Amino acid sequence: MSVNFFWKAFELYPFLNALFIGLSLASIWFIAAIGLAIIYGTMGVVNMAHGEFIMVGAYTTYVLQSLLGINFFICLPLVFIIVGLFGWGVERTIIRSLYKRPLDTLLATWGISLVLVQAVRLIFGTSPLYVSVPNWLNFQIDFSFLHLSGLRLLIIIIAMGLFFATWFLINRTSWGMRIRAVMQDKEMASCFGINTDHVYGLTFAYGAGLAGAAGGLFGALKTLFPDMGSGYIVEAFLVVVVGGIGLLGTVFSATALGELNSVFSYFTNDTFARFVLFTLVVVFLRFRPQGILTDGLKRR
Amino acid sequence: MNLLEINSITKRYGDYTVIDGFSLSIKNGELRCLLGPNGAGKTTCLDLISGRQPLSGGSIFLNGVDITSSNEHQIARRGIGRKFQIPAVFKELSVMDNLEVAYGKEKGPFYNMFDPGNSSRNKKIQEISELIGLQDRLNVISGVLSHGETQWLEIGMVLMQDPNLMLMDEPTAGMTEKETYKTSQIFNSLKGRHTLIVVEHDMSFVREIADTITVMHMGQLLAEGSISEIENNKKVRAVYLGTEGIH
Amino acid sequence: MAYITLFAILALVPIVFDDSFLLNQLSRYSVFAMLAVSVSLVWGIGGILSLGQGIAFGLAAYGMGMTMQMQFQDPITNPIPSFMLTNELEHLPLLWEPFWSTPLGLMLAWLVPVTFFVGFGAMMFQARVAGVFVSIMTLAMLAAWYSMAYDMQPFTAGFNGISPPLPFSIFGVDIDPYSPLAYWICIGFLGTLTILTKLLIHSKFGLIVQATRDDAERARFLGYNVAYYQVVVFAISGFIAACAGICWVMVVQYVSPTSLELSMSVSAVVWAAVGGRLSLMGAILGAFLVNGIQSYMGDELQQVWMIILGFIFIGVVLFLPKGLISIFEYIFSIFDSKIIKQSKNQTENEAL
Amino acid sequence: MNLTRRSMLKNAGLMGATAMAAPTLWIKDAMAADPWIKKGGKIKVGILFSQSGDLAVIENDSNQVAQYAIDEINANGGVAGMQVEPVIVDAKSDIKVYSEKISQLILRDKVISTFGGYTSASRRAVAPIVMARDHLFYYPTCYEGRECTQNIINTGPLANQHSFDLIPFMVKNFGKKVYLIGSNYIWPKESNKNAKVWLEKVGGEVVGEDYVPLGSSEFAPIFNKVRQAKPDFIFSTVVGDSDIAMHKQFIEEGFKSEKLPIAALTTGEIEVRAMGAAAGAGHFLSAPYFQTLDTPTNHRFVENYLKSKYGGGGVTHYNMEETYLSIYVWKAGVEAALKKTGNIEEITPRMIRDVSAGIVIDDNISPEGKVWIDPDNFNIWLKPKIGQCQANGQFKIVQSAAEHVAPNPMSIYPERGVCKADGLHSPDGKIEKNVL
Repeated sequence: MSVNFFWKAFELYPFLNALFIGLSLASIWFIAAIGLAIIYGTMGVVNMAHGEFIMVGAYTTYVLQSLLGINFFICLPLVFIIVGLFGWGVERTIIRSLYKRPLDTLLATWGISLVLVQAVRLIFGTSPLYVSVPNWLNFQIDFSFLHLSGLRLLIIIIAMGLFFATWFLINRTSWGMRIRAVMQDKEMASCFGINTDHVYGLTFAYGAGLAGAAGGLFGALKTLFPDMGSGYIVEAFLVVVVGGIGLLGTVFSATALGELNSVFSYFTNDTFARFVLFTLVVVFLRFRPQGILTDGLKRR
Repeated sequence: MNLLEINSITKRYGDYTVIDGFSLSIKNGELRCLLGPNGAGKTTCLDLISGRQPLSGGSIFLNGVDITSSNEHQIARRGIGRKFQIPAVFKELSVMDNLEVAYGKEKGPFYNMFDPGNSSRNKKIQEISELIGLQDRLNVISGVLSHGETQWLEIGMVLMQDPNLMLMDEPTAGMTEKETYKTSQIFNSLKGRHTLIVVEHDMSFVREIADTITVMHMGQLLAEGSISEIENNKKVRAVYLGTEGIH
Repeated sequence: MAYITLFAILALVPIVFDDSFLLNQLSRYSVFAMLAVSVSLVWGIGGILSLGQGIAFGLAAYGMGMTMQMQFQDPITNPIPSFMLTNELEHLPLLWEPFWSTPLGLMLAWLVPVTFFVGFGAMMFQARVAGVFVSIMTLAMLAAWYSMAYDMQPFTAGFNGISPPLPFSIFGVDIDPYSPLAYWICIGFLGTLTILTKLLIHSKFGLIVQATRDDAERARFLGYNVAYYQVVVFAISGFIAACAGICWVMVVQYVSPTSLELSMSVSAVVWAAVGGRLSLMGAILGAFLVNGIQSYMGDELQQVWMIILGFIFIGVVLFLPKGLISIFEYIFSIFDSKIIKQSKNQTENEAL
Repeated sequence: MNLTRRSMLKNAGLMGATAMAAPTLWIKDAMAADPWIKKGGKIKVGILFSQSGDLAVIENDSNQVAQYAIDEINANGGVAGMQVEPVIVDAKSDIKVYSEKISQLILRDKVISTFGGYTSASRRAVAPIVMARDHLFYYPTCYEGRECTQNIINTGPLANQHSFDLIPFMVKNFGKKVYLIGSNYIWPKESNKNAKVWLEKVGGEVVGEDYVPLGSSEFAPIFNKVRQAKPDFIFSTVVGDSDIAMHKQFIEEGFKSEKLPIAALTTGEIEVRAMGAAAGAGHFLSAPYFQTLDTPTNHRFVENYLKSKYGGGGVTHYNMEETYLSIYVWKAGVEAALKKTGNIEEITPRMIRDVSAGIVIDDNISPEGKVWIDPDNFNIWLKPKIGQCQANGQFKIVQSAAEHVAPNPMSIYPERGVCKADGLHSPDGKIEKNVL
């Protein structure tokens, strides 16, 4: 098993740098997962199409940017809104009739992902596209051993931004209060006159929107192709289930997984790192199905 | 020797104590009613006996065997059957299948793969279904049964198990007068042959069936005795604020 | 009986048509059908939505592939499959040694996946992991195995996969993948497995498993060790998937990590769901239908096929939880003037 | 429905009975032998590329150029006076479909030869039936070699031809220290092994070696190691989407192609088009063909192809050119076979393959210049060239091999023996057919 290039010689600075890269991986995974986490946490829906929402977001960014020539940073919020609306539509038409059947939502959303991938293939073709970033982002930070490209720094910052925004939304706004109420106990919440359908709709839209924005970022960092979504979905899932319900859990698990991945691939290689990571996650879930952080909420 | 021995069991959630040093002993063939205001810990008590929740302290013996730390299916195999407060039946299976699942002492998968549908089982199913009055509805998917019928079906399932001890959690909850009466008939017919612990609010029903009554309050034993004793018990009156007694 | 007739008809195909391509294609479909059957057992009956059926399929496929490869190798002159040379292997890795012997190889191809499913299942179900979490865990495990098969190139040839140059031969008979013989073997497997599964479902075991699906806790209070039952069902489904994997390599003479891809496992779920997860017949129907349409549809439709499939799938999930088969059953039931629900129990009364 | 054990036994019995009848039946099928080419008909060939899915990026162009070449042939009077009819199937970038479609082409459509494939996986997936039916498959792209089959003709460079000039060139111009990055499968590993052989000859040293999963687009960890190892150049065998991601992150990470050039085996015109010329500029590619190649034949090829109905892609690249070649190699093969046996109906795939030994495609047909098929291992003799990517996304040819380089699938495995027309001659004199 990858015998010919197993343990790399350990050197401090590159290793520290690997940790630093782990941080940027973590922020990427966090951005990819947060939408999923909110949807899952609030409505117990496992959205298999999340990766495809990311993909749609990326392509939307591409269109806005290259066809309408809109600045990258204005694209992101736009994409957030567009994909959010799209997600809202999906929730209204398909998801809402399946809340009683979590497994079926999983399947239905898989169907959605099939459709999205092929649709994008038909429209944009299969050749990879890319989202270009403003030139001033092409700078690098070299601080003794630390090295980070501007784009990755941006992503880390945005990840933090998203975290605080979402945290504020959930803990400091009336809508967030409703969400928490629904999370606690749907029936009771509706008794108190909270329109749960409405809350669900908005939540799903918000989650989808986040996925869209994430897509915009990833399009800038990596390449766009119709099945890029599948590249994120597994990691995103793992982050969510490992994190358990709640924002902090997601943050912790994203950080943990990102760092682990970076460290493993520093010592071995990327493929093997994935294997170790997934196995660890499975074992972890076996002993702590409720995730890292169990805030007294009931698991769905 | 008593069938069930409960020695000062305790259950805590964090620093909140639900059951506090509660003891109880049931003789063979006895029908015991467990009373108490809401939150007295009746259902929790059944949970502890049937292994649904782990104890925080104390011990439980069935036929002199310690079942304190065994889990649900082991306890069930030792002969404790349970009916839940909210009736739980296999909604996608027919009434007959429900009863059939409940039947049988052999619980291992490989035995059941080659289990020949024997006549004694069918006789039992006939007999029980008549007892609970569902004999004409054997092929109905149990999801469509009325609330009362579902209650009876679950009772029937417990009977199919034919356990040494039956735990009945509010068997008449949400039943009409008629249904309640019919249920009391069923219970009386069980008396003697089976041992039961019945948690109940409906006093008229209790009067119908009970011989000994145990009253719980704040997770502790409040009083124990016959109907009349309980009804005239001061503490009980104090607990049930309705000072003119319990109806 | 419906089953018997179906398989009888299928078995007659080679005598009617002499078209080795058609046969090979049908053999492939019947392999997919086996996968679908395994899904409909573990999910439809057991209520365990496993996205990891591909693990058993893939492991068995590799076992078979290795066996066939070693049938080609020669102990003295050329003991090492050539792809291993890339990774500087002087002598055959221990992992491969057993596959010198065909029976042993076959046995491993069955045992390894089943054992793994037993262990993995025990791990999950004793922790009372249920519902969506099982799906996610199986998914993660599948991903892990995928990247493993990928990365262990000295043993698996990685992405390129293993393509044994000669067809599988046993008892001195070479099983040409395009011959009716191969076809009959696949159909035989499918038929036997399906009917055995059917009997299993109708046994009391099947009943209890369905009970645990409906309400695991209730089943526990009836004295059933639910985890035990779930592990057994999971393992059996794993066994069926393993058979599929073996037949697969027999008919395509090729194995690569793609058989461990997520899409493979999920497709199996799709077939089962479209056809009808609650009925084995439905699952088989789904597998044949979806794949058949896929390969016989005109090129202009090829492009939009995935979209169509996606919508069909969503539609089925939304409006036909019992799958397409339920339509047929419904029509059937009109002639039969009895409600679907009851027909099942009727037969059980007869059985009693 | 009610199943009894009896009915099950009945079924099992049926299975048994039918299985008895098996052998007699399929021999018949094996003997079905009507001519591959019928007089007065058309010559059917199979085109097996992925028009959808992630491989389509490359294989679509191959598919287009193959059809273009066939049209060209038909327009000029076809092969031996007969028109060629391509049977085009879509492999959907799915290994399962490759192996299903190849059997359709051979067994149902009865094509006389098939052109297709880009990944080694697809080649290996089609190999079993091609060999079992003694058919002929043209694999028109670069691959690792180390195989010796009697039914596959390859028109792309082998690992030993690919890095032949590149490594010495890079070491001479940029320095001894090289970092090897590849996708995690066999071709890159084989290529790197060959590269190492050349490195030893010119005294270079490997300071690092890394492999990324196919399709992975996260290169930060690897570039971290690169920064630590301080190589003089990177030798890249990263393919597909990953390749594009790598070049983009190369810039984001602040590397400069002047300081740390990437010497690649796959980053051709089409990849550069996808990643944007800016990302590709300054890096090197070793290939037998470049769009900028300055020969009259190539000018004609580029011009005609781009203005044909297939030329939408806007570029030509080595992979397309190799596909184009393969069609003409096949044409020459058929004509040679016809010369051998007067009767076109007697021609079989096997015959075409055998007469293709040493067949020459002259520089008035081959855009990359004169090439010929090796009479022993049926790979192609060619002149590897090195191009540097310019700001316009086209390559400037900075070096071209003086002599043709011989293909040798076993170049770094002499102990395995020599690949001859009739199989692999192992040192102990044993001859082994179809070594995969």
